[in-house]
Amino acid sequence: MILNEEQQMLADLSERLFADKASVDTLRAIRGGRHDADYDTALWQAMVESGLTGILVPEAHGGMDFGLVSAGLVARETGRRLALTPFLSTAVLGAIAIGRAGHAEQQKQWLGPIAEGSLIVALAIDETGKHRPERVATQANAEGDAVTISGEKTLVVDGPNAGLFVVSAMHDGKPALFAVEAADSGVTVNAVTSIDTRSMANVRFDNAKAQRLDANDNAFDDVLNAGRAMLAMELVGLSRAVFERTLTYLTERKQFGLRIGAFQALQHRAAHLSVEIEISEAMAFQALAAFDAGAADATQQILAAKARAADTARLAAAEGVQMHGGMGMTDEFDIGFFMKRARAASELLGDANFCTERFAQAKGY
Amino acid sequence: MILNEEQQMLADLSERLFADKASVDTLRAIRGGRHDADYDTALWQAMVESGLTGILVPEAHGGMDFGLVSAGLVARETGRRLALTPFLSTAVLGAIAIGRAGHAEQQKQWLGPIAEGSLIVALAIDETGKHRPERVATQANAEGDAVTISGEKTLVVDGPNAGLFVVSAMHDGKPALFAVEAADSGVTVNAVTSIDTRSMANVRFDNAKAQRLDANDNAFDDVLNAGRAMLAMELVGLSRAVFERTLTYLTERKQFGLRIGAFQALQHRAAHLSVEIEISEAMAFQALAAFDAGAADATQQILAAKARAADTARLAAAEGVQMHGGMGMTDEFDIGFFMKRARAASELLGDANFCTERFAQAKGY
Amino acid sequence: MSDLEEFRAEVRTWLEDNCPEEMRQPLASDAEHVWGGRKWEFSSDAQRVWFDRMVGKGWTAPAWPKEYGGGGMSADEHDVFKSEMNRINARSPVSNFGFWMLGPALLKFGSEEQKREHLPEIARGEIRWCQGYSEPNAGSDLASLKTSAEIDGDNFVVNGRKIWTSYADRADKMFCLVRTDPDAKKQAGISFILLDMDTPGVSTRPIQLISGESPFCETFFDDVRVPRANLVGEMNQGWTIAKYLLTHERDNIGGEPPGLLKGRDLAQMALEAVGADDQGRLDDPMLRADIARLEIDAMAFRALVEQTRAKAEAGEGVGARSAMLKYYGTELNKRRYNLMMDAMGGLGLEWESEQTGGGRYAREWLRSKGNSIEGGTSEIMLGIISSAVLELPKG
Amino acid sequence: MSDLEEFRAEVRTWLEDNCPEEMRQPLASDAEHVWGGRKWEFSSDAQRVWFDRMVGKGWTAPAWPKEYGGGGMSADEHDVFKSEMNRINARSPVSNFGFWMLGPALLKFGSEEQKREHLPEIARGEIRWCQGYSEPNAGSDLASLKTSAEIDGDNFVVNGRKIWTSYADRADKMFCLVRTDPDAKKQAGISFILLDMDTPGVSTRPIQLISGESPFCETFFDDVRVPRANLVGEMNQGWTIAKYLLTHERDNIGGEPPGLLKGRDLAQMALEAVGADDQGRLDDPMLRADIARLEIDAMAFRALVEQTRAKAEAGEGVGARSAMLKYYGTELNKRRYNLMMDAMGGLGLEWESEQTGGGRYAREWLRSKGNSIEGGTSEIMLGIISSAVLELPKG
Repeated sequence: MILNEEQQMLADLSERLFADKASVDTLRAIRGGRHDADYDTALWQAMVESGLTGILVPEAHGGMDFGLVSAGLVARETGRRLALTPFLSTAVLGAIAIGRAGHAEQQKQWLGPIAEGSLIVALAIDETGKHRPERVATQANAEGDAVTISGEKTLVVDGPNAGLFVVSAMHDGKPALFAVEAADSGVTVNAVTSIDTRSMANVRFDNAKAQRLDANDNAFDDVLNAGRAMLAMELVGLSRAVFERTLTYLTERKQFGLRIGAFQALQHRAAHLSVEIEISEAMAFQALAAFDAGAADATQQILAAKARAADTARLAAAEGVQMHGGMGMTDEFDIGFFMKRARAASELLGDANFCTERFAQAKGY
Repeated sequence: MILNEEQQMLADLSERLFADKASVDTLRAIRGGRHDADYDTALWQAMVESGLTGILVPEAHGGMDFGLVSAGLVARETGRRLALTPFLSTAVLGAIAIGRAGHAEQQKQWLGPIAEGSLIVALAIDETGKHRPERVATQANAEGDAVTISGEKTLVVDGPNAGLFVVSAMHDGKPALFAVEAADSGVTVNAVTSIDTRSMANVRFDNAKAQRLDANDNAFDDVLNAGRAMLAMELVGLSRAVFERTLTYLTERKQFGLRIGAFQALQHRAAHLSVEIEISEAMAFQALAAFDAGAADATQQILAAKARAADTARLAAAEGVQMHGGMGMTDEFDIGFFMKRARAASELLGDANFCTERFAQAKGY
Repeated sequence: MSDLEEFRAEVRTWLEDNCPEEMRQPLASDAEHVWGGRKWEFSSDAQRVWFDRMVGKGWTAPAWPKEYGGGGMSADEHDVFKSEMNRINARSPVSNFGFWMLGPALLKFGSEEQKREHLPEIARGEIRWCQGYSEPNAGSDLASLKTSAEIDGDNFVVNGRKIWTSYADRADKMFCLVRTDPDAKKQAGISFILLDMDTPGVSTRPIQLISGESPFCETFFDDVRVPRANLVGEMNQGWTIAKYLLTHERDNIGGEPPGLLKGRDLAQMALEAVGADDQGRLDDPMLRADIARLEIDAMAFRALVEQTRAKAEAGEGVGARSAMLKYYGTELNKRRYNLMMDAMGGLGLEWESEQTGGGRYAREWLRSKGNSIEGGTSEIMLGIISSAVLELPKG
Repeated sequence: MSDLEEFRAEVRTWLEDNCPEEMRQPLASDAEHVWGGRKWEFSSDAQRVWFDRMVGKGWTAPAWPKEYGGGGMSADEHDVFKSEMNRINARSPVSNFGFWMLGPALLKFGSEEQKREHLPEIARGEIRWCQGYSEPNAGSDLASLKTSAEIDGDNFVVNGRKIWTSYADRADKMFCLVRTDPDAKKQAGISFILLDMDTPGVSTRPIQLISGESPFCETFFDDVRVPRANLVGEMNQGWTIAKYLLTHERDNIGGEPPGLLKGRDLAQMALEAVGADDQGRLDDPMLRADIARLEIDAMAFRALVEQTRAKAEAGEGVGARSAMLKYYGTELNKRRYNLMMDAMGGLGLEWESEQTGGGRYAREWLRSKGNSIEGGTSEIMLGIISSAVLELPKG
């Protein structure tokens, strides 16, 4: 696919905005506790002002109502600039969950604040280290109209700042989605310091008051698909960025009297990597477009995109560190941040093995 | 492990014998039907005269009673020289099957002829394209003392020349080994032209008269292990040979004004391949020694050796063809023969996936 | 109805009426491909009927101008035409190097006379062309070719040897790179000429491949006299045309695999050959994973091919990026054939049996090994990407 | 009973009697390693007792001659000693670069005086050494180092900068490569000298790694005066010693992985973290396959290490083949840590939690990335194999 005019404008806007506002310095400040929050608040504010927080929110609720392709253009920049914002959790996962699974009243209550940037939403679905969305021990208990949920969730991205959790819990014998306000007394949030400084938490729900999000049977799949699609774009963006830095280093660094980019063994590896990146990006865009078009094989395409983007990013980061030699091992160089983020983004919502396994299942073998 | 004096002598003997007698010309003649048999009869005769056919036969039956390490030294030469002889089927699989599973009378009847080179034995165990030794449809039927077997076998190496078949058939609900004389009227042998010109057949047994080979409960595993171990050595030998030829080509062929072996990208690939070959060879020798020592983990080691040798040989052959460029694609160059043989030897008695799968099972995960 | 829709309707009706049922079946083997040329013999009536009808319409070369025997279609019409052909799986009525390679080169670099002489006879399938590029000691270093063409009056006198000429033994004419200035360095001093394979002094020898087939030949030139009028483009400027065609050739690589795997589902083949476990999964978890990874990579690669095509249609140059497609597409195809062999097991070891169609698994697998060599090796492609796309420093 | 068996019995009894129980447990982390030196502080009584007893026996450097403070063991005795230490999993009582690197170098290249001065204080764990090789602009191209040592009377005056000096901030002395002839080309003109880190003009700065730890430093030399007597070997011939030690260093790499994975079964860790399916197989077929392939490769690699060791003991030179072990062993270790991270999933993403021992999964994984860089990059190793083992032509 090629971007249409609207998408191209958004791509340019995002690139400028992130080039302008996002920086590894902020990441370092957040890591060192020298920032006013555990995410880049100034960047987030700029994104709110540009309307990017409402990118997937219907116009009726103050959003732009664009598609995943457009959101992916933003996600790509977050990966490229190592930006720390609640974009994935709120503008994508939150907007899709409430927008597709929420009833009119719920949409009215939460979509506006998402678009306005006054509400951060966090998805709480995993309970073990490996993403297995069907394995849910958290229980939903209904008493009359009131529902409460109890259970423990891990890998809750942006959990420390969330005003609202979208939680999976067993209901009538199968996992379903619920909304829980963070202010509820049954909610305990334990922040986790993560490898890539992404805001993360373990969250416990003790008879927390919940609302079902059941306006749409496929919404859970839609949420997972959208999340994986965004992570694929994030991984593509960071692959490109780490590769660009590596190319620059290859062009500048001298060893044995030559610029190291002149060594053919490195050239061939760089060339191979560049092809992998192009292919993963093309796959990711195609998968996002398939989601937007409601294509029958959108899930397969997104699984393929996430699996491939994860492998590509990990290769790009590994080659980046190795080709930077000792310098690549130092915290002073930024290259290690890409390796850490590639690891986290690969793991979240299903690693390459998970996605490949599901892909094979979906294909029927 | 390092070779002991006896083994080193045998290694030297084999190397000289094969260097002297084995040649790709003979392979080409056999392939073209311009030889007196579908295997290298002159080489086989020389092996008989050197006692190599009795390498695993007890001294009491006229053999040398050496171990698998010694037999592996011969197998390595067969791979290296692309030799076509019934060594694997007769001197290894036949000798182990009769030697370990046969009763005194059976040993007396067949081991001598194996050592003397007057009997060719073929193992008939597979029934589908993929090696699955537990999946046996062939049935053994006992009537009093007489046993007959019925079923169809494929991938029977040296089947066209065999005087005796060692056949797996279901007996009391599990696979067991039987001996069937090729002269029996219930035996039909259909020769198969194989990719690497290895003598091969599909064999049908219709109520063929059979004798049980049940002197030892573990004999079937021993036969499979010994066969896989030999194939590993064959694959190591051919990896070395194809790599030597490739190195020679890299050193001689010029492109862009340089010998192509001076191109760093090819150098690094060649260096990597050389390490793979060293490792696979060390693994194979260690596995053979483990078998000889009756080590508890001999099966695991042999599975590892076969899996690794297969992957290494296929890499060596692929790199060989690619680095030879267009010349590597021509039948005139010998390089393609190594690729074909690597494919066949990898497949027989379990490919790398099969061996790796069994390895994981044996390790308990 | 727009003009294009009207055009589509016309094409559809005509194809429905005129494409024989037999010509809507996939090729069972390379042998069923219609190459055309002086010596061509059709293997069936359907082949001949389809050929005659398409030649009659000028649709063997749909996008060439009508005055040169083509169909005169616009780019949009050509797309419509291709999609309609695909819709009914219509086979190509005739095709050879004249269509893919020489035609585009002549349209771009040929003189008016050359166009009028050669294009119509290509379009009519009367002449089968082959390509004389590689030489035994040039290989990937094409520019170091040595076959010489010296001027003698109105003729070139050609001496030397070409290799890897596809089906030179069955072709009528050859387009050929020759050295016309022995003193010039490398690329300079090379010219692009046309010659008839029946000219005295031309001889060919088929090369047998490891797959057993002989699609390529060596071609020998011994004082072969070629009219100077057969020079295409400028004297000593043949490298420009060669480069144009190399890129063009690469564009044609990297699509669907040919042969046995064309349009067939590898996973399905594997399920049939290997069997399924009790959950319906391919009963070899590692092969299953390898196939899934291959399918993901193939789907992703197609996404890049599509994107590249779309960009090209939107006017963005593809340039050296075609090397990316050539590199990855051919490596992918080799992986695909390796997995097919893994799945087929023993059947893959049979070289001549009936149940394998004469050892097709093995032969096509072996043939696929050449994909990353012909048309520029993978190493050459990586070098092009490295210098022309990534702009890494020279060694 | 043979002499060797008698020796074994003696060693066994002594170790049983003298090695504290706590010193028979695997190191929980790098922090428990006893480096020794002037500033060393023992973290437990058991550490100090074990150290004192072993120093008393001279068994901190078992194979060094007794006159230099070692244990005076023959090669066979040393093997017996090592196997007895391993039998009870006894920790090393003290170890640093003085033992691994400088000791062997002095024994081979040092003067009698140097041996008598330095070896005993190393053996007694009194001096902790570090290695000053790499420089910021040299990297893999070690021979292009620039730190200069000019002669001024009885002293060298050293100026320049070293990087990647392990624990330079905690070491007492450094052995160091310096350029003593600025006009000589590359390797020629380099000398090997010893210096005290307390000498005026020496300063260090720790380098923080991506794993968060700082095991390496930069070291700066500003007019540092070093006695000429501290030159080891000949002037301008330091490269010979450096090369000897580089090979030596490589030999020490490629064994068991350190840290979390030391002696632990990756498959078992994965089973615990990921779970098993109803047939008891690891419930991620692709991870399972990857682990099995890793285990096969690791077993095979150990077979090569064993074979190489056996050949070396039998007197066959190892030479450039040590580059093969360095290359493969470090790449294997990186694969191993990648798979550990795949298995641990979310736990691998935690950087500071208690349940991960302060993010050990992530930190050790990141640290493993340096394995294929330090001690000669994988690319350098492949180059050595290519030229010295395969003897491929130079570019």
